[in-house]
Amino acid sequence: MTGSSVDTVRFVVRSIATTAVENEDYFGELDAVVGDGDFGFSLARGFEKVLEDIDDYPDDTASALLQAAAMTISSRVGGTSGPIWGTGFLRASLSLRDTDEIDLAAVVALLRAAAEGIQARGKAQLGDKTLLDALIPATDALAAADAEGEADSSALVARFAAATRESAEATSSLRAMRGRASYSGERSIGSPDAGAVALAVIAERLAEQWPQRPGAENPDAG
Amino acid sequence: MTGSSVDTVRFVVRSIATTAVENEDYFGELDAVVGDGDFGFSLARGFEKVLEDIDDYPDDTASALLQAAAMTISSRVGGTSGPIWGTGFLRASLSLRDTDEIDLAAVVALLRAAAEGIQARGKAQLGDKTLLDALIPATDALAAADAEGEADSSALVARFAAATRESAEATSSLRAMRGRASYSGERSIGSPDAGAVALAVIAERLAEQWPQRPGAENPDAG
Amino acid sequence: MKKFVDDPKDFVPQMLRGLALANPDTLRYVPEYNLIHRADAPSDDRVTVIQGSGSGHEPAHVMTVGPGMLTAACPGDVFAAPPVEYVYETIKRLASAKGVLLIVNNYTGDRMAFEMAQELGSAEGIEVRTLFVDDDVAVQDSLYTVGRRGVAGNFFVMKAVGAAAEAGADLDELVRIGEKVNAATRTMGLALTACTPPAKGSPLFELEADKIEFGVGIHGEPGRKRVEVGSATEMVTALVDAVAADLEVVQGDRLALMANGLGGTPISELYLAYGIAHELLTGRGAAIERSYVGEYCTSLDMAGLSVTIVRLDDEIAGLLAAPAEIAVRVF
Amino acid sequence: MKKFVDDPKDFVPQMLRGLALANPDTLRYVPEYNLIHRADAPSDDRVTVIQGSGSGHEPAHVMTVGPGMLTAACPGDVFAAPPVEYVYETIKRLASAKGVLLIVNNYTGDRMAFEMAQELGSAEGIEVRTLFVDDDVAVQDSLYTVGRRGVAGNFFVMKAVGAAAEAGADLDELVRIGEKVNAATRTMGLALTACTPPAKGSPLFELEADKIEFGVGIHGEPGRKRVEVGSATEMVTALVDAVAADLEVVQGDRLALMANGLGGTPISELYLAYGIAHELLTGRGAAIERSYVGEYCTSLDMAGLSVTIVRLDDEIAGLLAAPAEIAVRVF
Ligand SMILES: Nc1ncnc2c1ncn2[C@@H]1O[C@H](COP(=O)(O)OP(=O)(O)O)[C@@H](O)[C@H]1O
Ligand SMILES: Nc1ncnc2c1ncn2[C@@H]1O[C@H](COP(=O)(O)OP(=O)(O)O)[C@@H](O)[C@H]1O
Ligand SMILES: [Mg+2]
Ligand SMILES: [Mg+2]
Ligand SMILES: [Mg+2]
Ligand SMILES: [Mg+2]
Repeated sequence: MTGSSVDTVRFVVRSIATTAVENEDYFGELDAVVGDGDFGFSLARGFEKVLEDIDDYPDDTASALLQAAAMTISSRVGGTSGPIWGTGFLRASLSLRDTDEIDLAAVVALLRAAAEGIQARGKAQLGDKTLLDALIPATDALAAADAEGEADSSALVARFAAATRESAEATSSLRAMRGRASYSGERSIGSPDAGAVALAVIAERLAEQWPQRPGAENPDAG
Repeated sequence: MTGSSVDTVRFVVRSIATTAVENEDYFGELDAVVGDGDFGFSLARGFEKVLEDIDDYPDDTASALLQAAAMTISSRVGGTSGPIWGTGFLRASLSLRDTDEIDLAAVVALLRAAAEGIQARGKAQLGDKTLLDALIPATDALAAADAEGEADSSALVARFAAATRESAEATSSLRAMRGRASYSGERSIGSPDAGAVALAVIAERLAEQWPQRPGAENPDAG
Repeated sequence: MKKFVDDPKDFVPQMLRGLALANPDTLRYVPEYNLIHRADAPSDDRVTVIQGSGSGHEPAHVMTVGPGMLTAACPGDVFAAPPVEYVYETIKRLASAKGVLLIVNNYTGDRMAFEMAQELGSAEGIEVRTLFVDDDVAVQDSLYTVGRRGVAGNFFVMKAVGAAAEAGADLDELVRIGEKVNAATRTMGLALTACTPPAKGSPLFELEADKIEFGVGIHGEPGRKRVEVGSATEMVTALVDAVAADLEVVQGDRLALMANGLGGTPISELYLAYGIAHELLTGRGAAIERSYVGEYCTSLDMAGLSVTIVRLDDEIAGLLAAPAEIAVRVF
Repeated sequence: MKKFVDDPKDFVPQMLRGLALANPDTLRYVPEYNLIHRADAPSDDRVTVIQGSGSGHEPAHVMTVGPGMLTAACPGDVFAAPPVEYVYETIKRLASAKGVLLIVNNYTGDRMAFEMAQELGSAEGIEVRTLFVDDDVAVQDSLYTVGRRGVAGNFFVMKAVGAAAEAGADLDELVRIGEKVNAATRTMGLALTACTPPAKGSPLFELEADKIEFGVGIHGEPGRKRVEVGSATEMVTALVDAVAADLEVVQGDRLALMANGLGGTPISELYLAYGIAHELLTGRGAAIERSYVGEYCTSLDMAGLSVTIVRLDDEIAGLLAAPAEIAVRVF
């Protein structure tokens, strides 16, 4: 594995963590609509610890770095989000175990592994109105772009972000079948899922920061 | 004692009781400004029982009738108002014990007896911002009218009511030294005493109803 | 108004009926006089200990009736001292050969009702004594005022006197103990919100979103001053400073410390506040020997807190540690 | 926000510190893992009984640790299940030779955290079993949902299991008892106001002055429907009807009845509501053998009420009557 893969993964993890910390209140408000409002707080407590420790994470491989992040999340994030996000990061780490160079196929595989882990952990199906309803369609979009031959990383990240946003918004019409929101029954229809929207915000922010990634030809031009 | 004296006293007690019951909320709001808001509720619970029972009160003398009212008040009214109003009615009853015909002098004596009883019971001085600050000046005004030779009962009742209102409003500038309101210290200045204003409302209503008193020459003309 | 209330006039009787239904073995209820008393009272082995006051302070005092605490409680309506007749009937029905002790919070209405009832009771040959509780340092005491009021510190007087009465102490002894505990007890409270009496149906006063009432009593009346809301540490420090100054807490003092909720403040916040108060006092070199966190004396649904400190000696500490069984503490 | 809060991130730790300071002889506090445990635990004579959940439900569960109740509680932040690591550390530190029983309210986050911790503990050779509590009839159970949630009825499971554990029962026996009590227990709640989590600083949802949320849980989330506020009798009747229907209460049933306050409702109103519920059930020919009135499982400062009914037999009644000593019940 090249050093640049590790740097890129660190950049991505840092971007996710920063977005989670900066959106603590917003994510909490999303969860307050039909949930219990703790989602932003829970995520922020874990990811602020990630930001604190990330420079000390092992960085011989991207997999090791992701595993360290998964451990921080598991030990610091409570609620449903702790096991869900911890499992997602852990499965992402495992999927990179034997990967030397992180290409688009590896990224798609990583995202699928994370989604499968989350499904195994939380027993949610597509359509149950969880963050899976943003993660899985967005991963599909990335795979489709790959099939179409898109190779520009900026374009790929942008397409991923757009697909996340679109499918996150589409969760509005779903009725929650998992998590606290499910107790509100019919009333959960009409507002998007907090976890799905959080993924959209994270993906959009990543797309925005993508020009600043390590090794980008011209960080300022993007 | 003539039957008409008893009838007049019954009329007055009924008027006081009706006013107290009808103003339950207003009297409570007055007490809520710097007190604890229970004054209207406490008075109303006693006087609604007075209205219920008054037709069964002994009516051989006005004194006996007032004593029965005092008993109802003592057994039903809580808070500071129970002992204060109960004592006032009881002393009024006692002052009429040996009175055959209730003339203006007897009324003034009755009011002074009530005020003295209240002072003995509650240890309040004039100026402590209690109902005494309306009762005592209004009684003085009645005595002054007597000295001036005023003999028309309607005019006397009106003067009593006006003096009660004036001195009740004047309690605004006093600082409460007794009762719950006293704990608010300086903050009790600026609003009138609840008990004093209640007396004003009662006296005004009595003046208004005076033409309907039993034995009035022309109840409708006043 | 969003409360569990039917007709506001029935608020107190319905509450008392619920209390009696929930405690059929231990409590008796006499609806005519708002009277709640121990099922095993009166007993000629024990002085009868009675507390009355307005309602709205629950668990005080109707829910603190039981072995080791009160023999009986006769409450008035919300924030209104009971009518004289209720107190008098309570005395008559529960008089013991060892006498009757009335515990009265120092308010005009309560004093008058209990004094009149005591006169009536004494006239019938019942030996009746009265203890006044006045622990509230928010009130500036002076010759020309009604003096300090009785607030949450009342709990300690009831508890100590109740323990001694249970052990068979006589009236003189109970008065001595009660006066001693009262003299060693100080309280200061603040309100975050006004309370809503059922009969009024709206808050007793308006309080801005960023303001608190400092120095409140327990009848929902405003306090001594309206100030900016602060952090937990700031607010608790202001309370502890006021109480400790008045009680003249010094290094080496043995103390009991109470964080009392006024009705609407959750117990999580009370424990948080307790921790701050505890550390402030141990920081001054005092030893906290007994801790009390929860609702002891409330103002209906008012959000707020009072801090009570009791200076202990062996006698008071022993009486506070004695067992007791009351409705709100039993499961 | 008008609350006793310093930095919202420290809300839970500060509350736990206060709890530990108030109970120095009986409780131990391990700040790293939000862990509160009996000072005398672990003991190889007793199965270790652990409950965790989000905070904000106090006295559940950190204040119900003590002889005859929980061995330990490891709460998460407000309304958030504890991180897996906290549960795992709690299991490791308090494991007894007789094993560990986890009591878990049936929520996704709690289930996952406790299941993962159980796997980790079992992998180290610690015998760990789990009891799920799901007493809330407000949730329509179905194959396709997460099932009913655990709310205030949880108290009865803790109490019965705690009594049996104290008496030396083994893990199998505790699981049998816990499942039996859970199956005999049903709850329904309503909220008069929304609660304010410290980190949010404002109410979790907007509720009009004349509306209530019917069928709420204990996490401040909205309920199943928003309806007009009613009289105490109307609101309590709706709760009792729902619970009694689901439990199929019939003439001659022996019952325990709980009126649980959600945090902001004063105990006066709880007793009033209790009385109404009691008479509704005895009116149906049931016998109320045990009564519970107060705050057992709350949603921070939410004003509201839940009604829990437990169908009793001699075994359950005996376990509920066994003595216990916990922070909020001791004075
Ligand atoms: N079973 C599940 N599987 C996957 N994701 C879930 C599941 N349940 C809830 N979520 C996601 O978690 C989010 C809520 O997270 P959080 O607030 O931490 O959970 P809670 O407060 O319900 O324990 C939801 O918006 C949803 O996206
Ligand atoms: N010591 C006193 N003597 C006479 N009147 C008093 C005294 N204290 C209070 N009052 C009167 O009683 C009124 C309040 O009555 P009430 O609300 O029943 O008393 P509280 O709630 O303070 O027990 C006051 O407005 C005042 O007029
Ligand atoms: Mg949530
Ligand atoms: Mg008043
Ligand atoms: Mg009053
Ligand atoms: Mg949660």
